[in-house]
Amino acid sequence: MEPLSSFFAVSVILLGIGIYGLTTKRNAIRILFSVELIYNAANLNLIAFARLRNPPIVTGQVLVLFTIALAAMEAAVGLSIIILVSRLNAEIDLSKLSKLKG
Amino acid sequence: MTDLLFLAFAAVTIGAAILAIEARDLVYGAAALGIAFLGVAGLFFLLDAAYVGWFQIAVYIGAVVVLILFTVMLVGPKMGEAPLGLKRVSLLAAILVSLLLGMTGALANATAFPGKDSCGSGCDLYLLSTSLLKNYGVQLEFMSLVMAAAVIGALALSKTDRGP
Amino acid sequence: MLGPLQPLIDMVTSPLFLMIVLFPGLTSIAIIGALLGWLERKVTARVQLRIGPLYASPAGGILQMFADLIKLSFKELFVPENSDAFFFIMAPTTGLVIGAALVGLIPFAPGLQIANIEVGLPAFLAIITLSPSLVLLAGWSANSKFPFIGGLRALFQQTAYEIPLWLSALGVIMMAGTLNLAQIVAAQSTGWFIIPQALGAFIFLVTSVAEMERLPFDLPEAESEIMMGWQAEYPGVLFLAAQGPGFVKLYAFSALFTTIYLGGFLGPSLLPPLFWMLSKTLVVIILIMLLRSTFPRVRLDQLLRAGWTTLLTLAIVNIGITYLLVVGLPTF
Amino acid sequence: MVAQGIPEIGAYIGFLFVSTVALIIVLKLLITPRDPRPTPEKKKPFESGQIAVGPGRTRFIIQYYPYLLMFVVYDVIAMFLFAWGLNLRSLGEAGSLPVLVFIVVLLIPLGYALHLANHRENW
Repeated sequence: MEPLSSFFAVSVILLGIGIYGLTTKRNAIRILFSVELIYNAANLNLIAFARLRNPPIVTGQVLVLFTIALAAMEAAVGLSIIILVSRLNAEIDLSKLSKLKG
Repeated sequence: MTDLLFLAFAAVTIGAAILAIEARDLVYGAAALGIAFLGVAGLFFLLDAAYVGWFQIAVYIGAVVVLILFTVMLVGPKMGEAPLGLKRVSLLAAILVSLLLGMTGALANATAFPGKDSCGSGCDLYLLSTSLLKNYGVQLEFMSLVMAAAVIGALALSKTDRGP
Repeated sequence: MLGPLQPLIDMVTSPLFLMIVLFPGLTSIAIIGALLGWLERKVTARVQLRIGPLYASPAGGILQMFADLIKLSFKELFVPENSDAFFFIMAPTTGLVIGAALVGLIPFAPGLQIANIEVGLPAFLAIITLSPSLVLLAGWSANSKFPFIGGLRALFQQTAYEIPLWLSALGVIMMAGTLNLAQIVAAQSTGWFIIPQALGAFIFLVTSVAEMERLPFDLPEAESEIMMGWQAEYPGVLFLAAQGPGFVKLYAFSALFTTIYLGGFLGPSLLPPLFWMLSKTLVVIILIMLLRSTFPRVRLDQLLRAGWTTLLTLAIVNIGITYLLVVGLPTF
Repeated sequence: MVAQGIPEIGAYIGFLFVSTVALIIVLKLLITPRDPRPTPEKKKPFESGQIAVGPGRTRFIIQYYPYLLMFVVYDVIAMFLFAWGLNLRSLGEAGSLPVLVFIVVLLIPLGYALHLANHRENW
């Protein structure tokens, strides 16, 4: 049985990868990937911390159900926006989308 | 046995996450993202959260990854491939990531975290259901409003007056 | 004397290993898949007043599919030009594994079940949701027109029929009060769920036929329109791997239908439970095969609209009926 | 004994995957002809006997994209309803009230989607 801290380690590494992608990539879809990875890191953390309690509580799992649902909604709306932007501008590179700057 | 499974799932998750961010082709990136989600679902199973794990598989891999793959194929896998050209930002990110990794090392050495033992009532499916509906009923209603807004918003966004 | 080999022998003779390899496992899936192929050709031929497979064995060509299997295995294997080799090979292989994994969740008899997990029914349905992305990748990877159109059609069709499938299965869960498939069978000892859940069973049957991409819902492969759809480019063994999940899914879905609506392995104790399970499954399979040879193919927009309006509404009505059956009339 | 996690199904899927991949590799090694060099004509994409023209990944079916969006949302809803359905007997009427409101609220976007569908040609 591995200690729970190893689950936190995986979670932190996922968070790091997500932040790395968020800061270095300029492709809108790639940024969505990073956001989803960060969501997953948070979910893993929630479930592992719920197990840390003595006795373990079920609230962590309930919260993760809500988080997953929210992440799915976010992906649906985000991808619709990306499709719309790619139709209007033929481009989804966020550094080149500067029309709103005026 | 669990140790081996944990190592396998952790390695798959982290490797696939890196591939998702770094793969040249976005279709490969989306597929790698799906595999990373699968690895996280496996970690959920190891934490005895079986229902949440299958929820994760059905929603993330069944729905979100399909949507992402469709969008990538529609937008074109090669579109938006800008050269990085952000030396300073990526350096900052690398430092941040290594700080986080160092924190991880500190965490792994800490003795404050006990090993996980039997889960008992913390993973009971019926308790989860009761808790979801009795304690989080109001939140569920807000969730339904968010979902309704998301569907209507997404449908309105993807509505086109032109033909297909 | 056996010293170092002892763990290996223990592993090979353990019941789980035998189940994985022999009965509900790999060998049985391969044999049953081939026999189902033969049965389907025979049934279709009988409906259309033909004879069907005849020569490959003394007993009515029962070895025909095995002969086809050997023939397909010896075809030359290559990857078409400009295609994405990784996904081209990975997608049908993984699809075969996913199709076969479904069988492991079904209780064929008390104790004869590979994985008796607490959330068996959602697990089955969640494994099903993995297949649209694989089909889409398979169609995309071939870099050819028919496979791509077929892959997109499969994507839309399978996603449209998944929601009614989930919601019709919800009726069974509300009646049984559990997600475990063995316990769902046990809950039917007082009466099969097909009687209170007749509407749900109808929706489940229709949507599972659509999920399997069989006629009348075989738009993704439609031979006469888009030449086998996403399977068009597959040579030899890979074509086998692309075709196989169809039969394996037919077997798994029929077994699941039997498990959740027809009382599974329950039956008079004159004969063993396994007999009841397999004979009920066979009846469901023949019913689905007769659907294939009776109805004409529908159009894609009709199909999607029917899934998202009629079937979804019926599924919600079914949930309401089940709620009234279980809880009773509301007293506000 | 009802298992919570994955050990059995995981072992089964892993075994299946490994054996399928092994089968394919072995068959490929056994079967491919001595001189496995397909002719250029053989490797061309299939187009009913014609020579393929234009890009392969063409004719994108975009008009059904809203259905895909609805699928994402209703998948989540179905999973929430499963968590409700398995405990229906002990929750009873009072415990089920949030879910009934949940279902009613989520019929609104379905109505909107079908309203859109009636005003469009294709879906």
